[in-house]
Amino acid sequence: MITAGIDVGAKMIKVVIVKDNKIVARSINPTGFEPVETAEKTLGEAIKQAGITRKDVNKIFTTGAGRKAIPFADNNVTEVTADAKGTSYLFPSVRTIVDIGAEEARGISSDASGKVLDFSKNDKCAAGAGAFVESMSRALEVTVPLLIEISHKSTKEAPINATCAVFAESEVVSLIHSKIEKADIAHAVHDAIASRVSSMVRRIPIEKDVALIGGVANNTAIVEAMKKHLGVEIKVPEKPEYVSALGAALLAAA
Amino acid sequence: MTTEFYRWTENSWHSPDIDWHKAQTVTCGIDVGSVSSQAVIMVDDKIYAFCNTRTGSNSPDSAKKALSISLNDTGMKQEDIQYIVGTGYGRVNIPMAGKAITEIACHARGANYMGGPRVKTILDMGGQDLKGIHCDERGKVTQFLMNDKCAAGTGRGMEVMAELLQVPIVDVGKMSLDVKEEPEPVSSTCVIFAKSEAIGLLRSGWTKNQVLAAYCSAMAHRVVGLLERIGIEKEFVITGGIAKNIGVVSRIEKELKIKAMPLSPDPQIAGGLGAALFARDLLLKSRKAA
Amino acid sequence: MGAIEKFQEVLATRHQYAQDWKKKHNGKVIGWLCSYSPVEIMYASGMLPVRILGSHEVQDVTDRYLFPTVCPFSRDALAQGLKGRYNYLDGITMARTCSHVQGTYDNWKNYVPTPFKYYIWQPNHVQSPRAIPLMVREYKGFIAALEKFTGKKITDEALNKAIELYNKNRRLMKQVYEFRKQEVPPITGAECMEMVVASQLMDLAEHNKLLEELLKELPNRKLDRNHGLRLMMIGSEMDDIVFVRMMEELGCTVVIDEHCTGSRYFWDEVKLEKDPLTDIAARYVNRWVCPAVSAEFKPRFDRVLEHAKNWKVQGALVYQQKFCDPHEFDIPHLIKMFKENNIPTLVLEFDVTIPFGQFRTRIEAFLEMLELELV
Amino acid sequence: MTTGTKYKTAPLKCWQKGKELRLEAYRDLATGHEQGKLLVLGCAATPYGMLAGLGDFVFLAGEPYGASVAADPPVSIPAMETYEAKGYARDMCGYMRNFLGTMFQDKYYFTGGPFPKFDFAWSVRHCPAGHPKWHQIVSEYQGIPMNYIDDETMLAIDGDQEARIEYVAGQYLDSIEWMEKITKRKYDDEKGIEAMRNYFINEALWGEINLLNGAIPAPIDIKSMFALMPISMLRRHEKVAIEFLTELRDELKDRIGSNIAAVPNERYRMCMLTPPPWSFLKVFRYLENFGVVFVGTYVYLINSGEVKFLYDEGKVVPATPPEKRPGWKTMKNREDLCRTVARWRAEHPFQSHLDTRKKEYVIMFKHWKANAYLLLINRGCVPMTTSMYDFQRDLNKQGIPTAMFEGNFADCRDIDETGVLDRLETFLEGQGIQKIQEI
Ligand SMILES: Nc1ncnc2c1ncn2[C@@H]1O[C@H](COP(=O)(O)OP(=O)(O)O)[C@@H](O)[C@H]1O
Ligand SMILES: Nc1ncnc2c1ncn2[C@@H]1O[C@H](COP(=O)(O)OP(=O)(O)O)[C@@H](O)[C@H]1O
Ligand code: SF4
Ligand code: SF4
Ligand code: SF4
Repeated sequence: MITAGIDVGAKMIKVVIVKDNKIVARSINPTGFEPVETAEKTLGEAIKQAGITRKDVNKIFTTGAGRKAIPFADNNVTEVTADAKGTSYLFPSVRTIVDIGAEEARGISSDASGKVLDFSKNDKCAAGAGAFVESMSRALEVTVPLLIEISHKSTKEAPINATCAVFAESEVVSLIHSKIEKADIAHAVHDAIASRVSSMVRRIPIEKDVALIGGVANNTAIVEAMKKHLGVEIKVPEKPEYVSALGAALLAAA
Repeated sequence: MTTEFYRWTENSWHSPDIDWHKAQTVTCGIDVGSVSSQAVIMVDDKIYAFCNTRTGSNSPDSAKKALSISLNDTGMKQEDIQYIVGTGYGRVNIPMAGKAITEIACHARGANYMGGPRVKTILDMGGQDLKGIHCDERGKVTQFLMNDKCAAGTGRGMEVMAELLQVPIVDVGKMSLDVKEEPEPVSSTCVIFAKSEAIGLLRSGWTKNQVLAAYCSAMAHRVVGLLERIGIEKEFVITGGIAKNIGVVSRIEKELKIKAMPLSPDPQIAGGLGAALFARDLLLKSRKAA
Repeated sequence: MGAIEKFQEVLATRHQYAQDWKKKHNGKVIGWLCSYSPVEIMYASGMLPVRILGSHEVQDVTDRYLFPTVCPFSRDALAQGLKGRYNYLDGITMARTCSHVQGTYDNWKNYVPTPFKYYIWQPNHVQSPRAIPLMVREYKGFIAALEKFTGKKITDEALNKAIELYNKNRRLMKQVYEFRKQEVPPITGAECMEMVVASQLMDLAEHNKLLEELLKELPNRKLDRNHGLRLMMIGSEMDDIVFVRMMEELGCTVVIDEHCTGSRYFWDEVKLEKDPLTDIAARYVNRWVCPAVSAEFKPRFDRVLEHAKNWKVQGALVYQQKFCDPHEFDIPHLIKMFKENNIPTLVLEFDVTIPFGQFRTRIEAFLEMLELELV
Repeated sequence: MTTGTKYKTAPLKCWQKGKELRLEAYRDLATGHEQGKLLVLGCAATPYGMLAGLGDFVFLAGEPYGASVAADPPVSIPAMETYEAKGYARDMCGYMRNFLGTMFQDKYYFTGGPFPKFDFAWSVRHCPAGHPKWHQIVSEYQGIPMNYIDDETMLAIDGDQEARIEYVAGQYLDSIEWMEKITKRKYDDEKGIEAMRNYFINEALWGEINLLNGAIPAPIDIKSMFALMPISMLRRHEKVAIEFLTELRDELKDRIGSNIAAVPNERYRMCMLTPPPWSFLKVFRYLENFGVVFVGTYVYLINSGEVKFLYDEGKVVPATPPEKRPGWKTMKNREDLCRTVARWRAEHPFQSHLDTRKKEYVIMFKHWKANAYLLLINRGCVPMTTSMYDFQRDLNKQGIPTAMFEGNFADCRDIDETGVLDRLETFLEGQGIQKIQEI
């Protein structure tokens, strides 16, 4: 059985192909304005990578914000369900999943089979997600990788009080004015996100093990800060941005 | 690196007719805003030169840059300026300024200079703030109101949208008016969520222009809401960068059913101009005292 | 150490202070949540009453318990309990007033390990003639519960002593407030705030001594600062001293306040008319009213205006805790009243932490607006 | 996914009559004042039957009025903007903002004409701070007298409950004198008692009707109940309401007897704690595509109906009118009336204490044989939401699944419809419930 999962994210489209319960290909592209075309293209790339043809794919499931827009999919599942499934495949011991994407963060509590027991999402403000890091990197005039790197070198706490991503940008500027080290500001940025995400995740029971997935899980500074805020160890899979797509592919095979 | 669509054109100007060497006073106002920085140089009570440039991540540098651009080709040097007042978000960090005054007082003063003593209500739409200001015939603030909770409806919000749609920000207004039908105004008040909403509109087949129209309408509506709380007088002007966005301005005028009085040379320099005027007052006062 | 420094020290080390007090007096400490909590009765039971306040740090522990539109003051207070900072408390009490603090109390009761808990059913129709008789009976219930918990009788004598102590404290603080009427006030708004907040955290016997010292010092006290414009602060709960200090550095002095951590809390004395319990009950029914329990603007507004005039304020900072609906109702009407009396106002909304840059601009612009001539 | 059983459905026989009665109630709101009836402003929990002692009256409860406006966005949005332009805050009670908005615009929702001037405002303080404060603004704006009774959470655990009943009864007595004074009318005790008797009976009937939805399949769905609610809301003091609600109750019993369902594909039963988002009632219709039927909401029972909770047995049964309860007196005079109302309010508050509420939520859930609770976090209502997360945790602990979304239920600008549907779909997916394909 060969199935594909397509995660149509706010920022990136990700495809995972699963063959007999094994991952055989992954591909990713920016979503852009033509998600259908991008999805088609990304799927094509994955198919090529897997060394199969489109006809070999038995079923395609989509997930993500744009999941309903893909006409060639057989079905769609929500990100929450896909996250839980994908994570339980990678880490069967995980009971709490935190997914931080470009614009949305989620907390999911699940059982061993990857069934969702409860979840919470950020409703009101987008301040606690990947886009926040990006706008902060712009305010600090450093790239995201550099922002992460210097964040680890921070020695002092600096506060970011505004919750709004846009306002926080100017707070960052005022921190620069107060001659606070860039490293400390970078650290504060990550801390602020982790604090907001933890606050939201705490609405569901936090049970061990805890996993962090989504594109932002690549950000080691966020991972550190999340550990501190939740007070637990956190597992991060390799290529965390693909977990939702993986979940969708696994669900298609079920 | 892709094109930065949010970048509006930086501009500068200086008067070919004024000879500053003979002047009684040469003063300058520097407005380091969250998004843009301006320097305005006044020779006696006339605008001699100004410039408009993007704020960097550090205000002393931004101030220095603005000042040096405005001095370009004038033959004037920083030492020739007798008094400098700083204003705007970075006002406390402008090393060459003798005093810092808030942008609220400066915008009122600058608008009063450009629009004349009739100006009663000023709407300043800048990078991060929306301000409704009332002033008297001398340009002194009598009341003001600012948005706080949300950055939606500000210049930065518009930049995020321009970048998303890959439309140069200077064209946003024009394009937003070039539509026959427009979708419902974008409902989300959050800049970041508004962005997702806009993506949704695009995906469901609306054109860029129509999406821009929806966003401009939404912004105009929010601004009018704020203005209503403070009250609007007929003699009203718009300052700040968004004053250059015809899409937002014309929609505000339509909702209010009043036309904003024109401001020349440039509504975006109101803050810097006000600061330069205060600088002149301070200079004259100190001379008198001496 | 001067009195003011001592207040500052108590504020900074409030938890240590309470724990030291416990050890020293081999006593118990009771926390209270709304300024309607009858401190006299708590004191008479031999316990140290301390007000539960937040710490103004970003926190991420309360969202699980209180919805984010509960006022930041209430959330910040609950956070302290959840973080274990008040684990030394022997008891907690709350007077029935605003539903936001009520949320804090309810959750505290369930999730913070404080042994003694008592909810005082404060009548909220304070204008009704039925309120005082009920208040007396409610206090009897509170007293009975306290007696059972401490194993100590609360005698009329103890109540009288507590009344005397608190009345004296109120009188002395009002005398300090009198000094703020001077053209150049010898004490800043932030310092006064420290004084009042300290009175809610300290043993009053000690606080009163400090006040007496302070009153001796004030006639000769000279502050090396620009006192600037005279402002009033009016609003809901407010103990963000860092903010007030920042504000006063911009060229103004808060000369009078009307809020729950300031004058509204302590202004009214217990009038000695009947028996101590009835007198205390009458105080909490008739006291300077908080909008959370009043459906009439007038009684509060009249007093606010009188304060504003007596202290010759030039402008008023009207603020609220974000989402504080009781006060939000009053604000448009308060502004109108000030306007009719030619007192300009600035409205601010407070959160647990404050974005200083934005607030600073507003205050400076407000001060610039008040200055007759800017230059 | 199996489609499951498909039930028989049939329209309600008494629907037409209900519609007429509802229209009559609205008509009265529109024209009653002109016919010389007193026009009184209050809140949904006010025992307004007592007003009958003053003669004929029309009672306007602020919440249902606000909800009617809120359900109509083209009217609601400009109304709220008018309110905001006056400087009032946007984060306050949504019902109030719609109400005050139309008052400031001078547009009465039911007629489109001028906003009526009330004779006075009289309410209970069911929502700490909220209601009397709201009336304070009306009173100031219209220059009318106002008064209120402080009678919420009287059974709070600590302290002297009998003392509170005396305090509350006393306030009711005082307020009757106050009404006589401001209206210059004599209060007829007989009439007041009679109307309150009807009021109690109607509350119990409405409560009983809500309980009937414990049957599988549910004989009536929540949207129909919302449509009929105005009768129980506005006309509780009238005999016609008793007649109608009796008829409705009997018809529902018949439907249960012959297995007639409200929704043909009933597969998943849900209930709520709060009112719905008024501008977004179609969420219920949408969920029907998943075979979800809504069987009731707790607030329904509490503010316009009454039931009796047997906490120890974990059961809920229809309420008996107060005078018929053991240990209660028949009302003979004004003192009896006030005391009965006070005692009744103690047992039937809008907001009982947290711990009591938690118990009641679980009992209702079991009674309704529900599969999950839908928790709506209403940004525009502090008392109903302060502890929603706590409730959620408590329900989950008892094995009750909860779906949750937030927004303002009387402000359509503050409901992210797509986001809400997305959440609900996610929740149902987790419960193994999928859209019914082609029925
Ligand atoms: N290597 C990385 N380091 C830091 N951040 C990353 C990295 N890779 C991706 N991200 C962040 O992750 C986000 C995208 O995550 P993703 O889960 O794909 O989002 P969505 O599904 O919403 O499109 C972006 O905001 C991006 O900044
Ligand atoms: N030429 C232009 N055309 C359209 N919009 C402009 C133009 N110039 C600036 N803007 C808008 O004005 C905003 C900056 O406003 P400005 O008043 O200069 O900000 P601040 O003073 O707060 O830094 C920009 O974010 C942009 O949206
Ligand atoms: S405060 Fe900022 S992040 Fe929050 S809703 Fe507003 S624009 Fe969005
Ligand atoms: S502001 Fe009012 S309700 Fe809130 S704590 Fe103070 S007195 Fe109590
Ligand atoms: S009165 Fe206001 S500040 Fe005080 S607890 Fe209530 S909501 Fe909070």
